Amino acid sequence: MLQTQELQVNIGPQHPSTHGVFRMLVTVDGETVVDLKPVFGYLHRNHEQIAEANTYLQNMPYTDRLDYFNSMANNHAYAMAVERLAGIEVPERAEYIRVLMVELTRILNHASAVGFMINDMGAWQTPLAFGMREREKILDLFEMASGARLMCNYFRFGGVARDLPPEFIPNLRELLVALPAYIDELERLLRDNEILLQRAVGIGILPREVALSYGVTGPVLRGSGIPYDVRKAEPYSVYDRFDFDIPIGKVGDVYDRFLVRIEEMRQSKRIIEQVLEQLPDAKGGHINPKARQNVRPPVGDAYARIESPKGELGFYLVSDGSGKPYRYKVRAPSFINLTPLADMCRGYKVADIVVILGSIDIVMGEVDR
Amino acid sequence: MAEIDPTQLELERQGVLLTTVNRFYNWGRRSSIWPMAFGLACCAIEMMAFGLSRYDVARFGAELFRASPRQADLMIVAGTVTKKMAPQVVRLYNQMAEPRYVISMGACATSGGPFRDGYNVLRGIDLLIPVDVYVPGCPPRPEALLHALMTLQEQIDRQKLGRVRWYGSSDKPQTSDFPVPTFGAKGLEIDGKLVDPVGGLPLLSPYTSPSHGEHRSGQIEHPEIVRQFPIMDPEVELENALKARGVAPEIAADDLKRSVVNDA
Amino acid sequence: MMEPPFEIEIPRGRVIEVQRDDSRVRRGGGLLRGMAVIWKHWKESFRLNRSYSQIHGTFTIQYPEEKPRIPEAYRNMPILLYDDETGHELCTSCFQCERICPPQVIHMTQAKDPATGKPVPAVAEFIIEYDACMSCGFCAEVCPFDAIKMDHEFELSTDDHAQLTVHKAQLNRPISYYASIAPTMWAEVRESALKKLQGNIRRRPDVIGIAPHLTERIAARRAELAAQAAAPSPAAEPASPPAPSAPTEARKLTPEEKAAKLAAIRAAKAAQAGDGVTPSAEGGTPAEAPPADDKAARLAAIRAANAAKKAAATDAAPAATGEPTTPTPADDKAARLAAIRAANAAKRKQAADSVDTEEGS
Amino acid sequence: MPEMSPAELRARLAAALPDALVDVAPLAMTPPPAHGPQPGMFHPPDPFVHPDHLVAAALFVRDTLGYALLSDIAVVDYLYAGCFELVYRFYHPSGGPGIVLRVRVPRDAPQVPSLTPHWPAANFHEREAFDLFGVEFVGHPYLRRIYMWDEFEGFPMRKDFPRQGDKYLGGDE
Repeated sequence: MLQTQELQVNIGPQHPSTHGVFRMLVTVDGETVVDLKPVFGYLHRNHEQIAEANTYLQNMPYTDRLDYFNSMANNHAYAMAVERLAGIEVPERAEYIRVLMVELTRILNHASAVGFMINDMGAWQTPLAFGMREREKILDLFEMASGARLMCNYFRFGGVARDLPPEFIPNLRELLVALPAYIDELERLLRDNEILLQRAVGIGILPREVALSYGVTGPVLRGSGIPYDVRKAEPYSVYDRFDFDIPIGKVGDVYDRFLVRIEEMRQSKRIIEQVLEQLPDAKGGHINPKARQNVRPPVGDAYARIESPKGELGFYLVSDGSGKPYRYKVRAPSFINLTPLADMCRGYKVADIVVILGSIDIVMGEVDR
Repeated sequence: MAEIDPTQLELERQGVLLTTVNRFYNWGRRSSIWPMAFGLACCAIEMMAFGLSRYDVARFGAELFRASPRQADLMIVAGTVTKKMAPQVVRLYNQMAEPRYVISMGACATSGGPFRDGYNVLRGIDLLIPVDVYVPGCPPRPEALLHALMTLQEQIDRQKLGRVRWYGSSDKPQTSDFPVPTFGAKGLEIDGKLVDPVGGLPLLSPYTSPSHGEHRSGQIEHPEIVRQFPIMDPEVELENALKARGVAPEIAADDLKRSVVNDA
Repeated sequence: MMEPPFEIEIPRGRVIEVQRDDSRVRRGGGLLRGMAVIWKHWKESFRLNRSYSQIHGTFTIQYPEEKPRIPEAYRNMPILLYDDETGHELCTSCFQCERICPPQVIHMTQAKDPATGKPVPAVAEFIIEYDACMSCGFCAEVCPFDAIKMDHEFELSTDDHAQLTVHKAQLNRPISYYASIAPTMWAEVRESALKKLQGNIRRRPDVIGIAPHLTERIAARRAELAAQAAAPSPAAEPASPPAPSAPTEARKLTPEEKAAKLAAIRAAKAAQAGDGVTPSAEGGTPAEAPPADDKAARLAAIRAANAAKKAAATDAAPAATGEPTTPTPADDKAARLAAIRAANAAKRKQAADSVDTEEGS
Repeated sequence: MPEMSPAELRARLAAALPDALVDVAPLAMTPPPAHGPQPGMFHPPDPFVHPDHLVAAALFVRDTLGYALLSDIAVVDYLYAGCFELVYRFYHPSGGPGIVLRVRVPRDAPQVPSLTPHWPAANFHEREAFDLFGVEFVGHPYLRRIYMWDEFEGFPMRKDFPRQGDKYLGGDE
């Protein structure tokens, strides 16, 4: 019998395959992972503490920086939480615009998440370039509406910052023509690729009972075969008015999560088409954002959650009756989705770690906050 | 300033041979600035967009994102540098080979940005390593980063072969590594002293390089000097604000490290 | 552990299981399909892709040569607007933007009438720390006077950190500039903004509230007009350069004679001092000039500290306000404030001295 | 979709675990203002659980009621009232609104039994609460700071942690 010794390897915080500044302390036996301890905090920028010093409105641009791929989704969850806390009604058109924006966000997030995952497998930049390509066009639309590419800061309590510009809808319709072809092309490029199958099939299996007990959400949970989607489970905004399907995986491995993301992009496109059909007129649907500068909710607490592209994103707010939140807590999906990382990696090779991490699709801004 | 050999100055003035060599040398370096694949936070996403097809930094010869600091010429500090991450950033910078450049991308890397009041956020990477170009914006557009790259190229054009720091002819050749901060009970420390002691105040950085980076001391000189805003009257207004909020005076004195007002 | 309920009902939709097909043997076919996609892209890469409905073609923006198409709503950094015609700034220093700014990067002081000491609806100094601005656009959103707007200029990279603390003189842009970058957004607010501006101009004495680089020109023009009104002889015209302004503008500008005369005297003094600082800035501004760079800032600080120290020995108040000719009201509070400032400046100077000696050694 | 109101949950809990529930008084968040109206008292309708019975109550919620998704553990520091409140939030995998259990512990000895050995989803939530608030989870297998480095002193999200910076200096609006 050969004498072996366990070895501790640090992956990160600066590592080309870690998403942002994430560090893993891996115990390996040869190439096989024995244990893995994630180390966080390299992007812990005190979001929650700063938020308690801000007024409710001032926090809106800070939420952009949580999950910086999906600023619109973060805005939505936060706006919902404050609206629940202060009892603010949202006009219907604003709700539709919100859904539209969040679904566009989901498409761009999943496209780049797929790109990043393949990037981690070693296909340096080419699939990423495909993944980020349509993203640029969606970002153009965001910029048109909100004024910024990434940090949109578009939602306000009881509405959105401004109405859609006149050129937005025609451009979006053009983009919708291109989207199915784009998603098909991305799938054709990657789906049957033998190298990807080698790296993804049967890797990082997360059985559904385990997934549930770890509290993971989003595409990771759905990839494990549980059709839990907040948009269906507890419909918020106007999601109960749309027809769309929930894709789930069979095995719960990296490949399933990849396929679930591809399919969710198609479903998002379906939702956007329905939004465009149902979108009410611009007549009186919008609030003047200046009217809601100083939100002073009554004493109490509120929790609002949405299905962000990464999973269940929740904001827990406690108000003490002043203009600033007394407690501001983010339930960050990618942080919780990392809980089973050690279990998912155990028994696989070191090279699989980065693939598994890529398939969870984390964003450090949200993990560390 | 460094003592420069008068002969060399004369030669440069005459522009006999060195200018041509300089131009060739600088052309070579400016056309192949390889950045390090090193993203910290939000700005890293825009940095990737800057490397991909829409903005295509390959047009500038800088598309080769290197995974290792040993192969990189340029460190784009893209995102919030937290105190927990700062030692690693300095260590990475130390590992880069000269000539090396730093672009501080976005508000967070430059000054801590919107998060500068956080207990774990470093108020600007230039407290610890020298920065050649600052890009404001949160995050800057990829075009803004391209503009920063062009600014850096202009700076490289101005460098003189005989006087660049990595050949050691400046008065303080930078041979030693930059000090890597350590974790302390209250924050980052270098030699037992807090690096960012003022907490909430903007600092005048010791590593800002108005002389285009040809001369850097490598020492942290005086991070305790507070940048003055002509219209701010911190001493007076601060105390009133603290009193109004019922904050204990010792917090005002110790944690904010602003000078205490004596009643004259 | 409980077995989770896997029969989950989904309203308005189905649960679909993804098609894995991972048992199918592909023998390289998948790779080839991927290569076909790449080939298609290479083939199409010789034409441009400029439409949202296309997925093929080159869509690179040749940035330095080709400027990006920036939508009107784009927000990068805040700027301050002033009226092209009158030179009056729209800002009235209502502090709304300073209050709402999430990272607290906006600092301003209100202008004061040097004659009466009363606040005037104009801004004396306005500083935005561009290096910490998060471009959220709240300042532009809340501004009731539409004075602060978000610029489209993004080529701001610099090698000097101190330059990113931007003062009023660099923040000022004419309205015509903003109207050119965001025509419809300006058209929406134009009426009310200009109306409010007219209301505020009436409450602004002499040159307060005029964009700094126009101050001298406008003051000179006023002085000229005032002189014409007082004594209709061309000899009384002051020595300052004549201003090429239209008579319509003059009508709008001319206040009563007395104020104009006062303005002329003041402008002449300002020109003599030659420092370009608006006379209105004296209210709350200590003597330090905005730091141009590191060294100059330190130098300025030392110089100011020296001045303050000297002044503290003799007469604290006027030196600290930086306007020796102003007859400061014997205000207790102001004097104490100035004393504190001077003491602090002295302390600072000591610190700077010690640093300098350290550097020297 | 199952739905359970706080009152119903309280009744179910009282029937199954009679000792677990505690009654709490409405809580004042801030000192009474010198002038102006007194802000209301904080009194959520959710059941409050005694810390000693937390594990049993949580497992009851999961195994008997079927709320198998532990979504969130939020700590709130009520400095004026002198207690920490832990808000446990559970969801049913079939959908529907969630249920909430609350635990209050004194600020000077914040000790709560850890859920992690029984329910791994609590792992990072508890480590985060320990790091930022100093709530000690008894029985947690790896209770270390998660965000800050180990040498760091103090628990930064507590309300009495010294705040630094310009942002904290302005008065309340």
